[in-house]
Amino acid sequence: MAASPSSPEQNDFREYARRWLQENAPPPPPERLPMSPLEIMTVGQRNYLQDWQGQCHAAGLIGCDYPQSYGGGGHTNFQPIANQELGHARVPFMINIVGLSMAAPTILKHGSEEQKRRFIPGALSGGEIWCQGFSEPGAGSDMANQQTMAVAEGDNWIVNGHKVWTTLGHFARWMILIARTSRHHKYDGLTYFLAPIAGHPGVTVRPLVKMTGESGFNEVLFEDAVIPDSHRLDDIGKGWAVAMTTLTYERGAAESAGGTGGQSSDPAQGLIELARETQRNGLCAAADPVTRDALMQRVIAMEGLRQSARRARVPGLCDHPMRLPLQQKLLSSENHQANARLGVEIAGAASTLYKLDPNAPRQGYWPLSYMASYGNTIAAGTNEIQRNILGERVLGLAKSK
Amino acid sequence: MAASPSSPEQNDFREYARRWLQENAPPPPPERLPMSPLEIMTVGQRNYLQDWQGQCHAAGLIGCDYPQSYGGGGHTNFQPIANQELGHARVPFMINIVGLSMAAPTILKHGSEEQKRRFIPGALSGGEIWCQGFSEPGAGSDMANQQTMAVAEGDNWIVNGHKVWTTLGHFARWMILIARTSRHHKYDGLTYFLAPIAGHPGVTVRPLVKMTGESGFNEVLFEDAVIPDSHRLDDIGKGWAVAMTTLTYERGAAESAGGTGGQSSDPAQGLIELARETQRNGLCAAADPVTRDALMQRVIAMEGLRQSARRARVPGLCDHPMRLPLQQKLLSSENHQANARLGVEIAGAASTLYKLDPNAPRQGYWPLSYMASYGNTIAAGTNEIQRNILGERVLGLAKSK
Amino acid sequence: MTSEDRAPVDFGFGEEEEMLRDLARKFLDERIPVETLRQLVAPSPVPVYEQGEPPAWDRSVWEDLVELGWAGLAVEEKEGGAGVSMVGIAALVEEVGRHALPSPLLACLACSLVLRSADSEVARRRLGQIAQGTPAALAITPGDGSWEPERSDIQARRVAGELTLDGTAHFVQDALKADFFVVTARLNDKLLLCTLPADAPGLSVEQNHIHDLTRDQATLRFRQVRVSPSSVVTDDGAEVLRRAWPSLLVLASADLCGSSEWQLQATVEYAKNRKQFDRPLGFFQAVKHPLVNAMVEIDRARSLLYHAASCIDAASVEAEKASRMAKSAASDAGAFISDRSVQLHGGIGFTWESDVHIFFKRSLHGQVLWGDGIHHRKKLAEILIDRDG
Amino acid sequence: MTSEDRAPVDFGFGEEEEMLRDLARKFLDERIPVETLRQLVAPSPVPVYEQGEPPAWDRSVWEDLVELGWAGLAVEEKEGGAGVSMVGIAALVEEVGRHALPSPLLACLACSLVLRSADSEVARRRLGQIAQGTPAALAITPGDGSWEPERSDIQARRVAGELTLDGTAHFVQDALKADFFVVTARLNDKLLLCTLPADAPGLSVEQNHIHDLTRDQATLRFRQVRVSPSSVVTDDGAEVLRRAWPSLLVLASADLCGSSEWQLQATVEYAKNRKQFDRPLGFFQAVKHPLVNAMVEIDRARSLLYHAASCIDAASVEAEKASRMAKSAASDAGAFISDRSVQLHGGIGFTWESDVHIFFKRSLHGQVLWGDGIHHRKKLAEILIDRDG
Repeated sequence: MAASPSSPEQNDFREYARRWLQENAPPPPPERLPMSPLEIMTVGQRNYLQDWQGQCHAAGLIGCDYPQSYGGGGHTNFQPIANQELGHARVPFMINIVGLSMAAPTILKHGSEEQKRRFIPGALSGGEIWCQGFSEPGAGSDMANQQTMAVAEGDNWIVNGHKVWTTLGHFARWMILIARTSRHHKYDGLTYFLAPIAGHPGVTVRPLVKMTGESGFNEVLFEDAVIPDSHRLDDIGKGWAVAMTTLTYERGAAESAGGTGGQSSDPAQGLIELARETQRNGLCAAADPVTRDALMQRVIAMEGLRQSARRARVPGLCDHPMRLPLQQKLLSSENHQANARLGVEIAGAASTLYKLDPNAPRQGYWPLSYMASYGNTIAAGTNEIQRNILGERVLGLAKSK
Repeated sequence: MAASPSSPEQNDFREYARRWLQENAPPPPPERLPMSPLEIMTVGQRNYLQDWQGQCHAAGLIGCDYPQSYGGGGHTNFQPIANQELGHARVPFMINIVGLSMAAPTILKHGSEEQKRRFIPGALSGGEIWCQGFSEPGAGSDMANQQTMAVAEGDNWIVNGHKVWTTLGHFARWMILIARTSRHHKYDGLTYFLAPIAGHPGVTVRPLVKMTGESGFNEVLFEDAVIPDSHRLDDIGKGWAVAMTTLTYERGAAESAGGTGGQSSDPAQGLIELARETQRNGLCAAADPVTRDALMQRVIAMEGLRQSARRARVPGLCDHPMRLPLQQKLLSSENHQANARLGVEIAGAASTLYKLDPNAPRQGYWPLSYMASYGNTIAAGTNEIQRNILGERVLGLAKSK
Repeated sequence: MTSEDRAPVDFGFGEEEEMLRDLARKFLDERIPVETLRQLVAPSPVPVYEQGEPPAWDRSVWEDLVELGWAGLAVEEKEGGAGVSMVGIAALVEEVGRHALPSPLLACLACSLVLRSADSEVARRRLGQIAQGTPAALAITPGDGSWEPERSDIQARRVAGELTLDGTAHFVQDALKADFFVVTARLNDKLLLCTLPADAPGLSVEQNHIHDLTRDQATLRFRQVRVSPSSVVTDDGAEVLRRAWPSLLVLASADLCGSSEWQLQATVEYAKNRKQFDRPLGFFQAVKHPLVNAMVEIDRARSLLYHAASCIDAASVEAEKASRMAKSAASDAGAFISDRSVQLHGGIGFTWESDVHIFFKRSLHGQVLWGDGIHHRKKLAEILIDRDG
Repeated sequence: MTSEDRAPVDFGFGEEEEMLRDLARKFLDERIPVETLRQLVAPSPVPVYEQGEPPAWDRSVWEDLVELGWAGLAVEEKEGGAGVSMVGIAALVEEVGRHALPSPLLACLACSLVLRSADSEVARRRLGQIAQGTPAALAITPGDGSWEPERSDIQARRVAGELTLDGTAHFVQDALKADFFVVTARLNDKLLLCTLPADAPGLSVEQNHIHDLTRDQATLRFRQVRVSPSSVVTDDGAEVLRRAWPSLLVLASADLCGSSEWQLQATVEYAKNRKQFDRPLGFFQAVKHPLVNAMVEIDRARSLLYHAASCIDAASVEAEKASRMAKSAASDAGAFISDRSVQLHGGIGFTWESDVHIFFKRSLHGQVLWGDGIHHRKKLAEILIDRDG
């Protein structure tokens, strides 16, 4: 009953990953990189990051736990190790966030053999960038209220509709798309597609500007766009269930599903560093007990999230199979927000400074990250809706709608 | 436009009140007094407190702002001064809390001349103790869902029903009672009565025990109890509106409506004293910055409540006439709870001790007060319902029911 | 915990104050409704955020404000101002915050309140200029993250009867709109308070890039800047600022209360009109209850604001405590409604097109200005716990 | 922030641990369902609260637990125990908390974990006694509000080869159920760790009046109490307690996680069945969302709990940090669900008749036991900020 340490293979892999990252750290970017994949605005940024993900994939640090036939490494539980090392190495993040954390795991679970072979390798290597088409302007938080229609015509689907919040849409080759294939059933009338975007006839991508002044997300219009039936994922009418898989893997679970490692892997450490560098009324913020307590609350919340992701994989310690997975989106987004908010508070007067100001702490990361964090607490089902889902599906309480 | 100080009359009155309280502080009680009127259990406690309220009333410190014809002092804005001085003097509280803070102001607003002359003097002097009959076992938070029926029979009403949460019911001469006089209208089917309790045929009072192990509240059963129509307050079917008056005056507004002064008038000061006396890991809790921040949050919340009561009387600074009054119940109960909770946290290990333990800080006030505080956040419309009311009546949001 | 003996029960908010406030609301509603504001300060993120242009403001609005006498609100009548009570100023500044007005008004009020507490000939002359519409800004903040005005990163030296300043003033609010600055500098063991024209030789005004689109902020660098004797307000600047400090906190709190109320009402309107799951958003308690909580926090801050202002008017010793309470409550209320205003607006609240972010950023700036909630609670604890009230 | 290199991915929670936990749940469900518990500890408030009787416990349940080997869970097999991993113990103690079991079990586990880390002959003898069912309790807490075990208010003196104790041990948990105590005392500049029978001459056990109906607590007064050489465990008690400390925090956290989960589920059941405004309570987001928030907090605490336990099993240097995180999270989760469980039960939750208060009080006691959330965050900050992890 003694604790079993990591396997020798895992130890070797960690050693390998660490060495590789030391030896292959990328050159400085040609232009300033954004905080996260959500704000990639220029082709220069894209090329640089796409190249870096490709190298990591080729080195076996991304997709480690996917089968080799789909471009993966064929290992088990290597990805969390790779992610830890990517985090420690403070290298750039992976650009293909939607591909890695949403598309690939969903296709692995619901796709046909052909679909897996066609789509997963490009998602892992970053060669094909993915975006997500779950949100619509009229749908609000009610994700099941999709109005984008897909009508069957021979072996094709004719798609018309309007998607918003489309992160990376301006660079995307593919979109994971939920569309309505029947008006008669709210949930059972939805079907999931792997929709072509870049250069596809009938598809228009328009950038939107966030409250931070940055772009990176878009609206996407479908006007009689043709999608072959071979790009349908799982059965007609199963779109809601497939989308639930996607949302389950998003973020937290991404740890085991492709890796989004990079510089922001330990925000609590970043906050502690900020506090060490910041003077508040002539004293170091890291010496202020009220700030220290707030920092430790953040440390505990972040560690709790990591340990919950670990516990989610131990069935004997989970009363309800969806109890932890369904918390991930809620908690990762609110933790991110709370971390950033604390960063703003610690930075104090200097939090007023925008990233171009030379005195902005960490290039203005904290206030920008704080504002950007609302993207995550709002998109893909607001956190209010996430709480409904948890209350209803896990606790069994009556529906609030 | 310079600030006008208190009037000379008010200054004189403050001086008088202070001196009277110095010279007339009551003797030590014959037995341990409870924390508040909500836990008065014995006849000895009642007699002592009733006597004290009578003296204060006779001295002109209670009911100062009521007309003399109803047993009051006939002044304006003397009561807040009396309450401040009662608070500073740390004398016992007023026993007739329901009479002072709910019954008297409601009767003053809605009663006939006869009713005012009959009922207000006894409420002010404490000679006639009042209880409240707004809550029923099946009604939950839905106060309009009253099931107690009053049926007209000649000049009388025949009342049948079951009231709970009846603080002081076991000593009460009168109850402010809402009963249903029509099944056809939910709100307009309610009527407000001044119901005889002690010794009245058809009325049974049964004590209930709270989670603290203390009694002081009751259930009251009406079985064909006869109430003369002269004890009806305002019109038939106006019960809901009258009850809203009662709830508006409850607590916070009580400051201007009769006074419930006494030892707990400045809980924030009590918390600071507790922190000064408490060691945490060998250090004074009052020197711990995290505790200090929490204490100041409480100080600010309490001062905010006092200043809001003041602002509520300046129409030019109130956008909506009910915006501040409707917050009083919510805020006073939640402040009380948060204060008590902080007291528990500061007391630390010693918070485990019950009031009979000789080492319990301040006779176990904080944990007992914390548990008792749920009475206020639950009774008379849970605070969840209070938030609905504020959202709907003040902000104009859609009804949540 | 406080005594109200000296301050009037109605905070001294009388007819005159109410009329002033109502006029302000009407004027600002007409001249800078939110659509106008958005077109003015946020037509596109590029000019301010990428090209570093100063945030826009409407000089014609400012000229009309001066005409209305607002620049001299805190200047005594005998110096050419309106001599309005602090309670009246608080009420007017609430309206300024509610409209997120970009203007030198708050900086002018702040300077007036500091100069007024100095009671010197130089101060009176400057007060007269402000009342006539000459914009001024306060340059009193050091770079160590302290908002308390006891320190300065500027060194004054007196050499051969000539006074010169060297050093830096940080976080100077609305500096780019100012014609002159009110500056503190260390002079031996005293704190010198003086005024300097914005174009004084040796003084450079470096614009900060900031998030807030409705103010500007700058770093002022002093290199052997000469101060003429007629510009020295006092060498007891520490005491002058200590006396004026509560009123600066009242200004900042009032601005926050106003912007918070706008955020609350805008979000309430959205929750009334927007439907989800076939019901208005406001039906859902996850929307309704946070809005009620925000209202409660805003009301707490407003009540403490008027209490603080009335304590200042009554020259009460409670003023410092009351103003720290007000700023702590106003900062926290601002943070809470800012958060919920974006979240409950959903996707639209997160976009540049929405008005919400303009107020979000003004509030975020205001929450920290002159010290955030934690800071003021810390100072309050020193009074209430260590000095026993 | 932590390294998991040495601890297994599945926390080492294997079949054996799962079987132990499931058996525990079944046994406790049968022997002490909540109705039985209420009749046992809360038939009326009078005996415990007014007459000061010790809270009741069921000795026959305890005898059966001993029979099942629970008393020796933390005792190595070679000393007659079951030698279960800390992860297994955490899982079992969660069940104990979920049933609010009144028994000497937690005190016995705590004593075992301390004695086990001492590795002396005396310790081994005592461990064997505990495994056989002799109840013991830890008397290591001074009166200054400190839960950290470095200090003691008991002075040991060695006079003519004879060791005697004078002083007081405070907040001794389940002391009235114990046959012997594990005691710390100052001896010169060392911390002596010894054991003493509950009826040792000169030792008086003064029951505390406490709120919790499912434990007892006492103050132990020592007046020239003689300690025989065969009772001295070690004179390096400070180091022994430092090593055992994370495991004591795991016990307290596990008990809190269990009681919190009971409170959550009981409130969820109530919200499913109780109707208001013609809908089940749980329809309302003001009920649903706080319950979800409680679930999230409980899950955070549970995940940190098993992380801490697995770090102890792996003898990882992370154990101290992990256990302080677990206790902080478990205390805060306990406070939150305790609050909501009473509030959302409405009137009935506030009465003595309800089961809710029994768990509320056990949780309130547990939140502070061995240090509350603020305390452990303070200690954690010393590691992560001052010592850099």
